[in-house]
Amino acid sequence: MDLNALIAVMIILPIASALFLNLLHKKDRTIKIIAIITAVVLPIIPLLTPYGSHFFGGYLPLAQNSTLAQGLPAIITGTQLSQFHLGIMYVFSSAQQLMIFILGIITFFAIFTFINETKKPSGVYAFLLFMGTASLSAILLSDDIFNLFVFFEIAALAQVGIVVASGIKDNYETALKYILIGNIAGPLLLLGIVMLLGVTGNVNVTDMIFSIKNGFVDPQSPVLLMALSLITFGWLYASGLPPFHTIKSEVYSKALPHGAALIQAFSVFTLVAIGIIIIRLFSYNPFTHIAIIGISVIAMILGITMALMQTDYKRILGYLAVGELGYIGIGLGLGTALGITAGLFQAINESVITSFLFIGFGTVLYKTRTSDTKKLGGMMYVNPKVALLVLLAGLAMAGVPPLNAFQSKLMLIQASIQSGLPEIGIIMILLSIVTFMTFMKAFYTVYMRPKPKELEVLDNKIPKSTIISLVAFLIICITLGLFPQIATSSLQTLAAGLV
Amino acid sequence: MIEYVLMIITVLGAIIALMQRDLLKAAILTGIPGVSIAFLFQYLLAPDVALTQAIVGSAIVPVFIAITVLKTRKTEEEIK
Amino acid sequence: MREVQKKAEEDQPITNITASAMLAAELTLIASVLVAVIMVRLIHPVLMIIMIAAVLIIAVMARPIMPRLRKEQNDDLNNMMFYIVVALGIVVALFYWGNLNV
Amino acid sequence: MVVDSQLMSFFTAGSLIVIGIFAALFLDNLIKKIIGLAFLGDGVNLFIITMGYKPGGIVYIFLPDMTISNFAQTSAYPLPFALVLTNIVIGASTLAVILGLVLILNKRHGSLSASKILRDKGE
Repeated sequence: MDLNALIAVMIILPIASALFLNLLHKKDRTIKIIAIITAVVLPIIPLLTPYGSHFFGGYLPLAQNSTLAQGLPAIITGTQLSQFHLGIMYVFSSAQQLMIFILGIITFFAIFTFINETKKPSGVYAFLLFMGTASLSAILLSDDIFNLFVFFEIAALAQVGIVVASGIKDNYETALKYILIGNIAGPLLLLGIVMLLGVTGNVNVTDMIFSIKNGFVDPQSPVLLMALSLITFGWLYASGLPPFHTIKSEVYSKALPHGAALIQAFSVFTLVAIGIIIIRLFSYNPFTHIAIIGISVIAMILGITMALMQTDYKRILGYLAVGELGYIGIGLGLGTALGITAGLFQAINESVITSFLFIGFGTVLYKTRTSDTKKLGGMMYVNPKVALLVLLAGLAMAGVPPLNAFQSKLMLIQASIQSGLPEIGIIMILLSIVTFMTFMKAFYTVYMRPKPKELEVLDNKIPKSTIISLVAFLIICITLGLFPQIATSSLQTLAAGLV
Repeated sequence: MIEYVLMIITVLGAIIALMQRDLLKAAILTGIPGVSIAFLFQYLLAPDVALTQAIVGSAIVPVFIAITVLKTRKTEEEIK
Repeated sequence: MREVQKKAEEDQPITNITASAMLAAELTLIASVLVAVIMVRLIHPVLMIIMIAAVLIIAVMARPIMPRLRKEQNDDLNNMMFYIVVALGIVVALFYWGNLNV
Repeated sequence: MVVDSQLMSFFTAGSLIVIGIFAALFLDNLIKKIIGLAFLGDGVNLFIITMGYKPGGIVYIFLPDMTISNFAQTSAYPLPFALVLTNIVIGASTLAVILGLVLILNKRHGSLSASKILRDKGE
């Protein structure tokens, strides 16, 4: 049996399960069972799948596809045209394996906490979560840039759905804002993609690189530059870097905790996927790296300083998540093998830690039904175990050894010094300290200061599954912190291929 | 020759639709650029896309917007 | 009426935490921008010195920056759209300029 | 005609995109904003189609009486057209979601003005 077909299963399984769950209305038990089974299987598939590529419809390039090439004139089969990919191609290697595994883990715990925290789990919400995961897996795997765009639009709609379903005050307004802004940025991203198509005549990234490298296309042509700038703009929208940081952090804060955990994982992995494509296509242009670094530095500074000014703890986390995205961008922008490895490693760490924080602080929302830090306090006495776990998550985010972000941030600083830009290392250290301060401010106001009289703590017990999820995230953090080579060894191949 | 007329109709139709004060008129006028773009697609050697665009651009989009306008108009009158 | 409401919102008691947070944010902003400007040395050292001086002067003149920055980055849709279109212009212009000059 | 019709078509697409962005940015009414965004999508579609167009070419349908090399040299490029079909569907479905959200919000606020509904709520 051809195990490469499992690459397609990674996308088909969550979509099929999502569509099926959507049909089941009010059958709570069935929904629970199916959702849990799918969520358990999701992280396992990438571990079983062998590395390789999958051609949809079996359309191999003509050079390897003798039945299709039969009878075609030499103008097609004899030239480079026969090397081009005909259908949609998915590439699966060790880096994709790790990232989809982590995405699957986060999806699993999001579904797990969602099912146990809500009394009547709705199939539609699970549909949205699975749909998002499926499209993100496709974005990570796809070598076809238009396929990426389609799944990207699906992911955006799924995010809007998650926000609409949350039931938090003013969530409809946020959803409408996000979708309106997405309707400006999405078509412009598509415009960039089709400009690439117009210049190279292809939508497959490998083929486009082939065309650019082999002189079929003038690398300095203005249309190519326009495509680069429009795709960069779409990348900013997709990952929530400035000027999209306000809307993205608002989206995080208006989703339920498990939804927010998943949405931020979506942003992180879209940033990685599209960022890698930009670097693969345009690394011949030195300005690409400068622009990525510049945008990332702005994202870090704006995200973290704005986080300090907020009073809603979900908004604080949202802005901190945006600030952390800047670290990943810097890793990609440095352009050295070490830098890109560090950036990808930081992406994995950040998606885990931020999910950890969102779900951890989500217990406060579960207990008190408020997220305003002005009204909160004294949660330490209500729930000391969760408080300890959240504190550890904050330490991890700030980069305290032996937790995982320490390793990736150390690598990032080493990479920046190696590339002759020690200033970036200094900024990163400075902003890490401020991140920790911001986190401690939120932690103090929510957990440590005396409880305000008006605050009512509901009597419902925090489900065991939430605690289990938090502990599992902590275990991942410690494992990656103590043995970073587990992650870096699988990321190195991809990073080395990008230089 | 016909294509230049269509292009002018498209741009002018878009501007006129946005300049309407009455939202219902604006919604229905949205169909004009939609249809002329469909004809342009036909001219630009894309007959299958032209069919889709003719349905979506001339029927679905204006009707959706018009329904929204009608429904929102009702609530606005109620509040007044 | 609305102005009065706005004033009432602004006049909320500023606690120690918000004040110190604002101060810290301001210091962070200035410090990190200063360090980031040092990277201009790769283009030209004299330009770096001029830019550092400019940033320092702006920081002193426009103090306090943070409340203004906070007010600019609100959740108003029109505001967001404006910044997004400005950013689009900046990105496109920068890539053209950057490719000609770097 | 002296003017190239393909070039003019690009200009039409560009002006539709500019009109769309202008409407989304400066018009306050939500319905007008949405109409503008629909034009933006239409402009991008027209741009893609124009890119695949070949002056003096034939439609990309392979009829039995054609030879492959002749077809390959004269037909329009079909890949962009396939992309546009997908994009039209995406645009229509997104439009439906937006209009649904507008209906809900209008019921709540009794207004269609973006500066009233979608303003900054403060803390």
